[in-house]
Amino acid sequence: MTFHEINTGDTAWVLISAALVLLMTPALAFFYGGMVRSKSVLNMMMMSFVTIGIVGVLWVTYGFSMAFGNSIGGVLGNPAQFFGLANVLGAEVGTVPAVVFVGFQAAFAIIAVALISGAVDARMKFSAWCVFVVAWASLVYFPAAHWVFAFDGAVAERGGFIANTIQAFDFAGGTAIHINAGAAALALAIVLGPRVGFGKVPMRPHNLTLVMLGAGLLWFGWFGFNAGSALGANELAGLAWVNTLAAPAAAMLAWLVTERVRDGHATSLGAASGVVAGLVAITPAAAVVTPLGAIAIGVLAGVGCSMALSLKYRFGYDDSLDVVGVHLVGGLIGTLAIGLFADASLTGSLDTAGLLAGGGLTQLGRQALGAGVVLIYSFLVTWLIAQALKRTMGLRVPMAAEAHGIDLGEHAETGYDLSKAQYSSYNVGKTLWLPNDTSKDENTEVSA
Amino acid sequence: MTFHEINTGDTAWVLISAALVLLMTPALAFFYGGMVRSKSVLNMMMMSFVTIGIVGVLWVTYGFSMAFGNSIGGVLGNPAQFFGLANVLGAEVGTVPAVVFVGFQAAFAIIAVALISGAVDARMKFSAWCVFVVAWASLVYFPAAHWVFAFDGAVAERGGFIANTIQAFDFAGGTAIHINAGAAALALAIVLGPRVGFGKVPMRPHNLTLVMLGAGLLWFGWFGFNAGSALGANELAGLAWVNTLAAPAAAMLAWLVTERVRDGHATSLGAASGVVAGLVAITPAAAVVTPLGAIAIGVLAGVGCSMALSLKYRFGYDDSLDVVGVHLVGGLIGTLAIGLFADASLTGSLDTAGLLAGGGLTQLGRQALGAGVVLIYSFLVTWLIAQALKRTMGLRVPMAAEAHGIDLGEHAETGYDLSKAQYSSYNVGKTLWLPNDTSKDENTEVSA
Amino acid sequence: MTFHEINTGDTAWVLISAALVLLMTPALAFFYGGMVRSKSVLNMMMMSFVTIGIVGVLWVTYGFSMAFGNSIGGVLGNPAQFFGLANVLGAEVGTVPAVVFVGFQAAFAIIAVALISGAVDARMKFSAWCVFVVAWASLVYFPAAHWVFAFDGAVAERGGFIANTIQAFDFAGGTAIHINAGAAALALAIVLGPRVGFGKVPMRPHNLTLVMLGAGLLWFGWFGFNAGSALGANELAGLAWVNTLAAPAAAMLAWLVTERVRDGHATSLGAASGVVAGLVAITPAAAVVTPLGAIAIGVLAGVGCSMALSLKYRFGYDDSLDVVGVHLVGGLIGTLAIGLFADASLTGSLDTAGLLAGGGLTQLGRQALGAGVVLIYSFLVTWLIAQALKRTMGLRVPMAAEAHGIDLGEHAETGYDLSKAQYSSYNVGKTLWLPNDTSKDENTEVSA
Amino acid sequence: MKLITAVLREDAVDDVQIALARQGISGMTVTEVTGYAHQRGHTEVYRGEEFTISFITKIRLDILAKDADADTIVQTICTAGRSGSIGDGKVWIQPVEDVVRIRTGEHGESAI
Amino acid sequence: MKLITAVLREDAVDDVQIALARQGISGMTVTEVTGYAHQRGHTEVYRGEEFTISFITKIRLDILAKDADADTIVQTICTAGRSGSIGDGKVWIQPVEDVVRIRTGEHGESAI
Amino acid sequence: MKLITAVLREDAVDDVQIALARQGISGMTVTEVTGYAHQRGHTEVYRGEEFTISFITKIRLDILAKDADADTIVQTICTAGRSGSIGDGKVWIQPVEDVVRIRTGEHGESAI
Ligand SMILES: Nc1ncnc2c1ncn2[C@@H]1O[C@H](COP(=O)(O)OP(=O)(O)O)[C@@H](O)[C@H]1O
Ligand SMILES: Nc1ncnc2c1ncn2[C@@H]1O[C@H](COP(=O)(O)OP(=O)(O)O)[C@@H](O)[C@H]1O
Ligand SMILES: Nc1ncnc2c1ncn2[C@@H]1O[C@H](COP(=O)(O)OP(=O)(O)O)[C@@H](O)[C@H]1O
Repeated sequence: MTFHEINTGDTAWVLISAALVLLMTPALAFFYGGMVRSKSVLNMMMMSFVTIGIVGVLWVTYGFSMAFGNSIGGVLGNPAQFFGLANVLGAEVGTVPAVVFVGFQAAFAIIAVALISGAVDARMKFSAWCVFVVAWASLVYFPAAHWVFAFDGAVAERGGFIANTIQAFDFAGGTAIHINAGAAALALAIVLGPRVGFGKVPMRPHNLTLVMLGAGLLWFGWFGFNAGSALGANELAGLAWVNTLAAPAAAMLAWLVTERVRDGHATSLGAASGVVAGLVAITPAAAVVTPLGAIAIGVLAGVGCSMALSLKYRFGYDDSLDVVGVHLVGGLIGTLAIGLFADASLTGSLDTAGLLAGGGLTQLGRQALGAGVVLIYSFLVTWLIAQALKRTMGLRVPMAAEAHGIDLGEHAETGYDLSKAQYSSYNVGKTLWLPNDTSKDENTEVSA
Repeated sequence: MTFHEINTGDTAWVLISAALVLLMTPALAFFYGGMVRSKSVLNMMMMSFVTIGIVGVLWVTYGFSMAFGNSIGGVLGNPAQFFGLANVLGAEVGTVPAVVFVGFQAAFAIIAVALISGAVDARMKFSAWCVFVVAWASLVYFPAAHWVFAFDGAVAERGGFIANTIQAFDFAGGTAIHINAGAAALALAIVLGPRVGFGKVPMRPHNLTLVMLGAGLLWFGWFGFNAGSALGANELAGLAWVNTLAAPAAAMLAWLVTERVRDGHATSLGAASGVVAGLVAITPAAAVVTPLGAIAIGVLAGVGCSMALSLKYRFGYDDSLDVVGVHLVGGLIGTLAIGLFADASLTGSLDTAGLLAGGGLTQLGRQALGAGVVLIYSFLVTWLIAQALKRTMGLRVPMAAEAHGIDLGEHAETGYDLSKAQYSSYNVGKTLWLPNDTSKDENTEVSA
Repeated sequence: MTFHEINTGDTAWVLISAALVLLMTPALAFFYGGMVRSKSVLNMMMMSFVTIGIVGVLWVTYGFSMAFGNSIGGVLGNPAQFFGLANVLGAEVGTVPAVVFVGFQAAFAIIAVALISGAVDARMKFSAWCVFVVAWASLVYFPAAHWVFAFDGAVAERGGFIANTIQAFDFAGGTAIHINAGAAALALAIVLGPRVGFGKVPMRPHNLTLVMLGAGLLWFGWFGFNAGSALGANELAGLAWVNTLAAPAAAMLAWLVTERVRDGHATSLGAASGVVAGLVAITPAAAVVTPLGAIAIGVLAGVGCSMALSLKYRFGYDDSLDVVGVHLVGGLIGTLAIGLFADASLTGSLDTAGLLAGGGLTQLGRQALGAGVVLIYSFLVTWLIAQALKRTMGLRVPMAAEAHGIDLGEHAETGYDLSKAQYSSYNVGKTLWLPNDTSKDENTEVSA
Repeated sequence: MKLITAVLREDAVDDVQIALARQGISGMTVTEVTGYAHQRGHTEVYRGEEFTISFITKIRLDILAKDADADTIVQTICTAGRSGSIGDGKVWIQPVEDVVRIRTGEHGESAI
Repeated sequence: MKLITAVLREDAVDDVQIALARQGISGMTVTEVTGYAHQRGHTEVYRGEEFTISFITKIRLDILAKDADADTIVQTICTAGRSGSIGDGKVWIQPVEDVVRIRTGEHGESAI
Repeated sequence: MKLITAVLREDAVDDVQIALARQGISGMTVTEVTGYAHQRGHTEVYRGEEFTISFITKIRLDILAKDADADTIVQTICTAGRSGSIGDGKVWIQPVEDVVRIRTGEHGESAI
């Protein structure tokens, strides 16, 4: 690591940004949870929560080291270098303590994995999801984060090949996180197969207030995601902040207009989805476009993603909550849009500027290459992981459990009990309700 | 702009404060959304969300420039100066980059407009609301923000007349935001007319947990609103922070005591409302009163606002969620209370101190003048905008849509589907349920 | 107070941390509120909210002074010294303005009291709770905070005896807050007696999405709680941040594994509970253990707390939401674990290191002594306060109100009204439904 | 004795209840139901997919009545519950063999 | 065969169900309803406005019974569901022409 | 006229409704209920405590029918609603004395 003076203002900003990014995973749980039917809300939220648990522990043990340890050929960080966060205390990344950077990046790793859960609503065994999280984080995310986020000399001497060799811009993770998770969601949804009744019975969101809550908290957290990626409290962070407001604002409006024209109504699910699409698209670009460029990217994302949603019905894969339509497509739009709109005064040279901002095709090519590598790698490796799990432990819950509700089947819980009259005939613990009459256990199946 | 050294600590604080203030608008969506009936919760939340979209885009294009561009006669900022945020990068406001200040103030503009939506529950056309937002932000908020927030020399050389000529104190926006939005809400509610059944059928809050969530997040965000307005991480911010705790705490208690005495019960809606009333009232005063002064202001707001609510029944206007009672009255209490409690050691001179804090009537007069100008301007211009919309595109949804629920009518959605049994007879897409029997489309109206 | 230079970065971090900690009390309201039956959700949330109101006001008047005023024999701060926050402006604590520290610690005082409410679900008079809050904050929390948090020379010259004489580590409040509140919850639950039907009728959580929301926001806020306790934006804060991720992550996994083994299912309530248990346990230790140590503490907390829950059924006290099982047990685990895992490089000397980290038994002894003193004091004084209230104003609502629902009985409200058909036969205000027929008021009890 | 069951529009309940109360009929049991017949349902749109929801929220009233009151009650419900457009619902009458008031154990018409 | 319908206090359901189960009657269908009659409703207050809510949550049981069992069932419900204060509710008996068990297609008393 | 009441599995409703619609029977009123009989309930676990929940979500259909249609309707429901495992539910038939269509005031079979 290079050694700078620690700056408390920069450190304060990265510390709070890390907390903001961590909040995004519970926020995702609400965003996703509200969109499913009430009988699978808990399972959907649990997939996000348990991802915080699993990836949180992995990151501290070997994940950070795999992503930011000294590069083995630009492909993988040395997992031993920072194992258990050894050698982290006392070091710096830029002007902030290295341990603060560890926390900030931990939150990125967590949300990247959690995003995938939107594709597997209501049918994936919880144990299979847990194993998938371990495998995917280790085999897909940690490497991809290394390629994109590990700049030579920032944490370790040598970093990953997309950042340093291809030199694609990915300010806060459009490629490493959104394209990556989106491609994985597609592969997993295909291997898993659709929900019983997909495309036939209605599966409408059970609680849109929860969706709006998720969207609101995601936006809030995303300021840490994007503006925090400046790794300091400076003008760059400020620009990223304003772009993180402007792009989703424009994307929301674009999505709503698309809906109004196409379906006749502007919906609240559309507003929430538009916000997320705009956030995804501005993520890679937040520091290299002007606010007007951010608005342009937002409009592209709002229109593009809202049109992409119908793909799943056309191709018949059940990407239940549109991880592909929003994160893969949105991530691609943002990553490629850099090649169009990147501003030379922000990127530092005309060579790296976008096509429509006076630059040439060079940067657009770099962007496409970076995105393509991650997309293909992620899709393939995820497909292999999913197949391996399917053939060993199995991926899906029994059909009856799916019909009755995965919350009950996998977690033995129900999301809501709003009945005013709590009549029951329950057993609490092992105490039966008819103690004097043990021959009549009303919970036993009796022949007719 | 004047040029200072950028301070990273101050910048970090304003960056996170900006995110906190932005969170307040989704928080408002929950606060308001929980208070309406379940059939209009989405529309209520959508009015807040779309305001983020619209004002977010306007601010980045011409809004910031209208508010903080060089003043045309103390009345309006030059809209060309910072159009599209030109000339912002590279400049500073105080010790923070100007672009950070742009983001911080963007969040203020957004919430100011969103506050008004509480007056129009369940009956305003969504398209009319969108047009209203554009008009009101441009004709009322941007000018008023200029008058109150644009100090000479802070962003541009010349600022607005309330800050610089009248010299009323408005630390974080009691006048520019709360009185302004409250007066507008009154005008809009009058032109719009009451909900069908107003004052006759019961319209009780459908989800008080959502209201409490909104109140909790609003309070959280308000620390950015008030303490962030110090534009630095310093003792002034600390004082504003503590006052932003003390005043709403006292207001909550005062409101609950009022309720207990008057109605016999202390309610959770009362607690939430008291918090917001206290927050509103301390907003203009947060940096010029001591914590004990803040408690006094809180008590005044808690008692005053809770008593003011019944006005709407007396006068018959349907300010559905009491924007007038809470924001206009609370804003007036806070703005005028400065004239009573402002502490000379904090304002800098005895001349500007409050009546009860050793000062004279001077400051009280300035406060009243500033508040009065904004109140009258806002009421009149809002009334004109509302009349113009009413006569052109129309303001209200059809009566049948209002009865059946505006969520369905305007957004084609329902907030909750908690039914355990998802029986349906739905059509998904265009596929009918009876493919073999196309003569019987069970969704067609059949003659008896 | 000692006088240092103010550092804006440190100040920014403590300012935002204070807001994060304040958010934890609403978050607690949701966490607790979702766990109770729908007929007591508002009362449960109100207990947290009103605690913000009451303790907020007390803190600003005499609470801060009792906790951080110059020590009277190591036992109590001088309540006059900072009464009404006199002498606070212009002073510093470390590198931050003293008034910022006041705000930060205010949020601690609030949540400590609010935690207790989990023990008294659905049966405690709201007025009795309010009086209890005043008494408990004044007689138990302010002294205990003095003992543990007031270091000699930090705010006043002389501080409390646990910090300075016993020299137990309690970084962010495992002893002062969690053991303290847990012991108080036990005493209060015993004096109050169990809910009607406790252990017999089912009392399942009515809204697990609310529980998850609470857990998510608690975790978010806890970064301020722990990392903010470094009182600066530095490496120590970074370490505490990472530990505040690692420990609850591990605790969640440990809790889920315990459940899966014992009950056959990993539940979402278990995930949420595990997170909180891990957060509680790492609180005292966040700055003195390595991330691997944090994982160990998390595992201990996850297993230990999930096993401790059944105690209440064995001993028959109705600690409704397991304040004892999670906060008392979790706080003890964390406080004692310091004596096992504290790292000499972090504590500064081998003498203060933990048993398993090369140190001796010394620190373990100090930890046990500090914890024991607070536990016993809190239990006894709480028991006396509760008895006093029981014998004077009474602690419990009437049995009928408890059966019908405490929300209605104490607050005249219901949490949810999700009925699509809002049929009513209500009276609004005093207007009856049958104006032409006043002899038939359908709300009057009529003889059969 | 008779059991009169009515399925009404959600917004007609208050009027029907008031009308019945004016006639001294103040006992009833109310259920939220959904109905399906000639009245068209509504359409919702989520992420571009349309859902046509055919079941419509209705309110069901069950009223135990003395034989002598039954016709008046039906008449009152029809008058107060009528909007004139499709979806107003049905009222039907069924025989009841006995009614008991749980509180007192009274049987027959005096239990109503 | 008979259909026995009972409208009960919400907190009486468990007792009634247990009492019936003791007599070997273990089939029933339960509906959450609200009722309105002599029992007074409650009052809620929101921002100073009072709402008097007259409808009271009740539980409705529908029990298909053999002719021979009907009286015992009514008796059992009355005994187990009685609190003695206003609002205990009603039980009523109606004739049923036929019952079919869907699973097997059995008709009549054997289908119960 | 008859009232046909069916208590069905939640997931059988769509099939039953389609089957009835095919026969031209398109009026019904639907209620969410819970049932309790031979079918076993399920178990939930909260913080280590098990709750056995015996009541099972069912859907109740009430269909007014002309005398001539009653048997066919019962038959159709039984066929479309049968899964063959415990818990499929019951159908029963009761007499109805009169039906009125609120909108028009029509009486008798023409009101159905
Ligand atoms: N045959 C039937 N059996 C039971 N309920 C019915 C029947 N027909 C209609 N209903 C109920 O009456 C309601 C209104 O019926 P509909 O035919 O839509 O209007 P109208 O009664 O005005 O002709 C339906 O939603 C349904 O609840
Ligand atoms: N005439 C009626 N028809 C149908 N249900 C009734 C009738 N009268 C009472 N009920 C039901 O019985 C419940 C209790 O009745 P109420 O008169 O309050 O008490 P009680 O039966 O003890 O006299 C009511 O809430 C209602 O659900
Ligand atoms: N005697 C009864 N009276 C009313 N409803 C009944 C009766 N017996 C069963 N039911 C209803 O039928 C449903 C299915 O009954 P069950 O005995 O579990 O299965 P099956 O009908 O297949 O034997 C129950 O959940 C209940 O709603």
